[in-house]
Amino acid sequence: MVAAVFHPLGIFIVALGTAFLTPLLFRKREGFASLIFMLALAAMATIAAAGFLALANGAPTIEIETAGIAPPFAINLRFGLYESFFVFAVNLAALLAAWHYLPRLRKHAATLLLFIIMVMGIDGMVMTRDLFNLFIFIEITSIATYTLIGFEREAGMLSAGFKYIIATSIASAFFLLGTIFVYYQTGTLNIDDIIAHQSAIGGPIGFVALLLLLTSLLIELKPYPANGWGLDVYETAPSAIASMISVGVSAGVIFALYKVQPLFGDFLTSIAVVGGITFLASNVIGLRQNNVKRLLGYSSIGQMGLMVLAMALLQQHGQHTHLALIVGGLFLNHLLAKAGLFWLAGVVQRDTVRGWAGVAGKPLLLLVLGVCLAALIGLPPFPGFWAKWGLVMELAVDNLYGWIALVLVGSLLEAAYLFRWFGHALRADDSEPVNVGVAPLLPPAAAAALLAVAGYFTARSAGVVPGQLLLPVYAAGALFLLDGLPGRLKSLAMLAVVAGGGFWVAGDLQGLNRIFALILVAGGLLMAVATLYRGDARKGFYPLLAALLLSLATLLTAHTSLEFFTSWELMTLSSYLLVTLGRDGVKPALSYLLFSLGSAFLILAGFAVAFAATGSIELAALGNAGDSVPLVFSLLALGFVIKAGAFGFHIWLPGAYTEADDDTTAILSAVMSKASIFGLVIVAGQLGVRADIGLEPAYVLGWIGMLTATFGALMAVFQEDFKRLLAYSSMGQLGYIVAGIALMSHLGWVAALYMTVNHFLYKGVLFLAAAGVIYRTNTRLMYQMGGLIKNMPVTFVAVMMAIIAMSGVPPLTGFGGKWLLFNAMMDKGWYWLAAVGFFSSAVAFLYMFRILQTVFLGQRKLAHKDLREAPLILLVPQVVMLVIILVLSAYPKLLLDPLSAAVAPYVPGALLWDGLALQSHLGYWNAPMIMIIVGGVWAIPLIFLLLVSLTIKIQPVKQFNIVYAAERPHRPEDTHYAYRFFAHYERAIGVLVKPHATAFWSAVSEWSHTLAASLRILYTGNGQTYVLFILVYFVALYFANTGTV
Amino acid sequence: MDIDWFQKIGNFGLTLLIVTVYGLFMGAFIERIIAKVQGRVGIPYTQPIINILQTLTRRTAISHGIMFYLGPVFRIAGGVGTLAFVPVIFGSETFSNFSGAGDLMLVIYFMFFGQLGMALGAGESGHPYAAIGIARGLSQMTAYEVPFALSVIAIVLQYDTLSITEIVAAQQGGWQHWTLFTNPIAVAAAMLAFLGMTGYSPFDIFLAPQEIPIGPPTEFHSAYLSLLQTNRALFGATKLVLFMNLFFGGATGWVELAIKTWAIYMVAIAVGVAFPRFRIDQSIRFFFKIPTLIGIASIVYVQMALVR
Amino acid sequence: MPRSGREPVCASARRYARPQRRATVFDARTGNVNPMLKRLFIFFTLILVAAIFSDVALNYSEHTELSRLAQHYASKGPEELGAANLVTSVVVTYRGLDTLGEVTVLFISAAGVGLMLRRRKHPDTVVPARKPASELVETAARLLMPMVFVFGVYVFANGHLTPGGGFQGGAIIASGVLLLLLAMPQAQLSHRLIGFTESLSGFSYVVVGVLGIVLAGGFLDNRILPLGSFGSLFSAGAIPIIYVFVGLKVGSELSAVVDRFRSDESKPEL
Amino acid sequence: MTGLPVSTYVLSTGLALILIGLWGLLMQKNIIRMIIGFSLVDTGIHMVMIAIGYVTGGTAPIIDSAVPIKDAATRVVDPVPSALVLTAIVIGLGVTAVMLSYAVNIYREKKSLSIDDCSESKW
Repeated sequence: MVAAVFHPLGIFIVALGTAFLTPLLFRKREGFASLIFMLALAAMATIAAAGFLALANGAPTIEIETAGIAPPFAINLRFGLYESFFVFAVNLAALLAAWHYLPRLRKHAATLLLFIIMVMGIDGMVMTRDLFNLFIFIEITSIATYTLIGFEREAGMLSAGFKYIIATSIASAFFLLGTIFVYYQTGTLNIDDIIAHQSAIGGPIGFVALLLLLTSLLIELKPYPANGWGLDVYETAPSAIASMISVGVSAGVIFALYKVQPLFGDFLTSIAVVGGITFLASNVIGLRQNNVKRLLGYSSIGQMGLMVLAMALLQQHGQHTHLALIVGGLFLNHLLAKAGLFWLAGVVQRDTVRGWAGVAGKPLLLLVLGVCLAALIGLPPFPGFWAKWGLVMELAVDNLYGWIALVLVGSLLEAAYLFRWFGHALRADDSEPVNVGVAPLLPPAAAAALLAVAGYFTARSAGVVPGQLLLPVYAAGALFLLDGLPGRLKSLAMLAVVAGGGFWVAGDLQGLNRIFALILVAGGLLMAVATLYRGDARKGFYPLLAALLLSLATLLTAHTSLEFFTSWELMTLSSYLLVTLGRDGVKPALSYLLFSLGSAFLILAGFAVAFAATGSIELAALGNAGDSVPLVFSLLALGFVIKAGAFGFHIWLPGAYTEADDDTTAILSAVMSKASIFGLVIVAGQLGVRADIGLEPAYVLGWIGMLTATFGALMAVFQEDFKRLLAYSSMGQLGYIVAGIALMSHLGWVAALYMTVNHFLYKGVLFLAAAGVIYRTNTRLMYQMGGLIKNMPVTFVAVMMAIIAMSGVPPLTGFGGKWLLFNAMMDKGWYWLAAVGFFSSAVAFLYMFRILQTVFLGQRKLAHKDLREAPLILLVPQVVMLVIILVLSAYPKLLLDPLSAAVAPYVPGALLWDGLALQSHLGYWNAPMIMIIVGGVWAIPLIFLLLVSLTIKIQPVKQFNIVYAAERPHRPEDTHYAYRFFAHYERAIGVLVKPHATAFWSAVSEWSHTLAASLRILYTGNGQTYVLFILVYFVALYFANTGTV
Repeated sequence: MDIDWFQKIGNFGLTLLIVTVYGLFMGAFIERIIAKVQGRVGIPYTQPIINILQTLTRRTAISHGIMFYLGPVFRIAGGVGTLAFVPVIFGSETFSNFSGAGDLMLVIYFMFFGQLGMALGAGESGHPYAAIGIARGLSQMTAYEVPFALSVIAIVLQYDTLSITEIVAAQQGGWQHWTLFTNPIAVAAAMLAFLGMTGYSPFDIFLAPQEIPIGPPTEFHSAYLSLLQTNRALFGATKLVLFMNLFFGGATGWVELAIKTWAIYMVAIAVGVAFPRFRIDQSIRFFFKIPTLIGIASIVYVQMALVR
Repeated sequence: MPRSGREPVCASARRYARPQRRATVFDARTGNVNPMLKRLFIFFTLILVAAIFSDVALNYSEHTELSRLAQHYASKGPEELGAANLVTSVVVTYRGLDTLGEVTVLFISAAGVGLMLRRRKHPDTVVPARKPASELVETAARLLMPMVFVFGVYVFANGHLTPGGGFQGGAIIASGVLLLLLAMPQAQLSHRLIGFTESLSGFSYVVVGVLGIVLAGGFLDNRILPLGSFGSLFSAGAIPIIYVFVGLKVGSELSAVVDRFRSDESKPEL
Repeated sequence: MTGLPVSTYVLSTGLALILIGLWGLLMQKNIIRMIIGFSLVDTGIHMVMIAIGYVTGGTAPIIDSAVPIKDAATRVVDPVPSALVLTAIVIGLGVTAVMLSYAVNIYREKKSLSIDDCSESKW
């Protein structure tokens, strides 16, 4: 009986019954009619859900025969796992869309019944197994849609609607013609029967028949360039209707395509090309779009293209088993995310992307928007991520590298315009704030919540255990609930969560991972303590920080490339969002995100190639990739170094580091940047050394590293902004580390890891010190500071020590790094790199001195007279790190021995100790002794001077008591030599630091926009032109495929 | 570690004394030569020592703050420390100093120690010219560091060691084994770098703020100045010793050392009196051109001709 | 040399400085294509389509025997469903779902037209009152109307026996209504009645379909009633009943559509 | 009758009608005329369907005294296309009705029936 109630036929019965009775009910009481309407939609969704659950648990496919006569003689419907999934998803979306749009829908009986019939039509398209019946359902859906598009009767809607009608009518006409020709040849209309008698379809008529069917279905999916009519509708139609066209109608059509695809065996390449062109073109054109709904239209069309592409390619290569996860995942992801976005657009009612500045500061709205956008571009934990992963892996297995590139480039472009929109939404300007209550946000919020749930289940079906892996998400979610608490309390909660979670996840790691765990997790925690210094609410900050730090922890525990990549993307997402929280962080955050995604996609491609070669996603199996090793290594290494800010790809780095909150920057630079080093080490360890690839990629990597070091240092020299200077410095220092790893030798790796630890320590100190200074002075410009040593002596000492540790001047830790690296390079015979290294470390002195001079020394500004020392809680981590620096300086064996042991499994070898002196092939380094001697030669003159001071009178003088060309300066601004400190250097070699990279990437951006402009001129807005495109599309498909059949 | 620290320290003290005094005398000597070239009489040989004693006995001093106070200390620690890591007389345990603590890399990097400290001290005085001078000095340093590093790499490659003692050892057995003759290209690059390092004309623009009676030397006076002057002599001599060790076969006795260092120094002086001063950007660009090319050539030479 | 663009160098430059609107192939700013070119392109495309079609036509050969499906319908249909009109048995039963869909299409297009042409809140034009038709027309219409209606009912009631059926009958009824409206422009149709007929007949159709599940083999199975004697009015199970509902529904809906196009000012909102 | 079978003529006419309809859709600026063009396409397709349902020498698929049940399979034309056409006509009608209702509204909004005036959204 239960089965009977939940029989899928009930969907149609409920829908039709409700629709037919609605006019009668409506005449009695509007409210009652809309209640029945909602109940009917809910009932339909419930039936679908029940069916889906049963089928997912192994119930047999339900074959529905009508008229009590077996197919092919009567129409039959099928309700299998895939059908039930699509029907359920569409009905769920429809329910939410109706909820969203009910205030308008309930005004007329016709809108209510049209909506429910439209949904039923889509269900029919999914379930029917009869070709002509499919046509009927397509028409039912279309006609219902036509009216719903235009019923508000505004001029734009009417124009768009009419074009839509004409275009889809042509498509339907093609379908009908194709159907009748198929019938002519096979004598049947049942799809299964047609497929069984596929051999009967042949000759010119069969060819035209198939092409007509194919063209029709493709046109319904709005392929580029024959899709202007669809875009117009997305732009003008009411959001709920646009969402249903985007997710519902398209779902029906794509399922129809799936059903008849066995007929199109010879056209699969064409189909894939159509999908690919559409995906790429619409995402390029999206770059130029400022209208939110049209933007969503481009994205919708692109997503459909992606699904078509995936379906065709997977079918073509017999990957039927993966179809469910990949296309299903992409579909579900698109359905929920796009629908959610359309509804948000309907709620917010701002046409242009810029107008969305009005939503800034609305947490729920932004959360929903962010979730949908992140899902749409395929970030974890949402379904699209797992699906895209699967797609790329399977494409790689079939050696479809060009397609992988297309998918990834398209996704990157999509991210560019979607997150540009998000950026506008984050940044409040003087536009009028949007007034939205909570109630209208519920449907999109429900979509977002469902995305998360769906992500969880997709992850499970992708073979991932989402318990530990998604810990960052859970933690962020939990902390987000506490976001109303006072700032410091939240900070403490965050620390507790990170400490607990981090220990749980990464507590029992060994070897190399343990070392990185100490830097990334323990170190990150130490730096996170500093967040206590600001007591304000910092909405969203603490959850994101927890997510970032925990994703670093999960990154370390990854055994498979999927786990690794998941954590990597979570890290990308959370760090991106953290950067947006900075005062002017939105814009640089976008370029940070794009470069991060670009690098992530390279990594993804690398993993995919490795998977194709080894058949395994175990990280440990990377080395078995055989001939693919150089390619895998190059892709992965390039991905990691881009994320590390490698020269040429660095342009995201200064902006992101500068504009993020000060303590965020400290964590990004000191801690998170090490994640890419970790990745590089893992990859190099599996590939570079073990598989013994040729030296060429490693040598290139070494040069990338050293050039990064040089240009990072050079660019740091010319910065006026404290944090920007440190950002470039970070870039440069990471360059050394990359070069060290590239050496692929024991000593080189020890050097790299030693520098990694060291960079964490001193850059942490420097950025936290900078945070303190900026906190007190309220400026980041160094020439506006000066003389702060008097006010902030502890900070000064910290900075000075950190700078000595960074510069490589003995006796602090920096020298060890330089010594190890130089020796390793000479060992390897990389003399030129060593020479460049010398130069860049000399250049580094320039900016290091500049920090000390212009911030802490020189003339203090009058306004800064009463500044206090930085907050204590900022100083605590600095002091802790300084103590570590001192200990490691005096006794580096403490660090070097574990490092050597940790890298030994990858790069065999050992450090040669002579007592406390480290020996290399060339030289020796006795750190404790150096410490003692330097201490001695420093202490003795000091004592001497102190003794002298006892005998004479040392008189402290006032600030301006200097001999200054016979005048006494009276304003510190006149006397503080700080602005354009190295102007002469710029005159000498400034030509080297012309922003070529920035110019290049601007040109790339400019070029893509120009491309977008020239691709979209086809969208003239003229309905007849659009019809013409459809005809041309048919003709083109015909002639492109003549000869294949 | 079985180092006899007392013995070592005592020996080093002796070296320090000898080198400092030698440096002071040589400073006076050079001043006299320059004076002769310029048609003056010049200072007496004892003048540097008198200067130091004189400044040391001033009874008043001012301080701009703690770094100002510590600046000279850093400075002289840099000088003394650098000397400590350089073996002065080849084959003499007594005058090998603490060269067991580290190799050539250590010396090269430790040379920055004093400069950094001095820069900080001068910086705290709040005097803009101090900052200008330092900014220029550092910029020039990055420039001459390039040929210097290249020539150092060349000789490290040539002798396959970073240990200064072993580099000297490899040059023993006659003048023909000196780097000067086995690898003249590297020496040429290094000597050009040396011109920049010593800060004589034409590469002395970064000292310009000191020439008018203002700037760091006037801010630093009395005991501070005595330390600085001592260091000037000491550090200069140490650099000469280092160059002698690397390129001119080292010295087996004090006399050889005196002659060789004097000769090296004379190169700088000869150039200095003959050429007018470069602007800072000119001097930076200079080092990036010819000297750098020579440095590159020296490595190529070593790779092609000397190492297999 | 970069052009300043402000001062034309010579007379010819001045002429080019402000170009007259000339026929360009494509104006990227407005997206306008040269109309001549566009026409040519359309022509060319149609030629290609025509070529494809002619390929079809030239390769077409008439069937000499029924398709597998049709053979089944022709040989088994009459005894299976009891309808003499094979088309009807296909329409109502074998492809009953199509017909239900078709009724739905008509239903939603009627609803859609009603929605699109609903009365505006602020009508911007006053439609002049229609002139009454001539006496002759009016009288003839009054005479013909009942006959038309009866004929319509006959056509849909006998759909399983003779050519015709629910749609045809409904269309005939609607043409009667059209005649009425032409003859009496002022006439007001009873929207209540139309709507009621529409809804109820549609709903009943669904109920009959569901009865098929309960009483017979499946949804829309006509064998819920005895098949009766072949060729008589009360035969073919539920086919006549379904056709009655379809006929009523189609008739009322087509009437509604026609009425709604007449003028929108005179009608209440749906 | 020699020459081509009758259904070929119907089919060709249908295809030609489709072409004419397409021409109308593409070349006529007036929305009403475009709708007519669409109707022509529709009608053309219906003709093609009928043509395809024809079986050489067949008669109407109605079982009566002229066509007994046992001969039905050999004597009648294919009933399926006829059934499909019936449905297709109604659907075409529905679509045309909605198109016309759009035309009415477009004219009311823009006081124009030219398709060229319906290009608000582009790019």
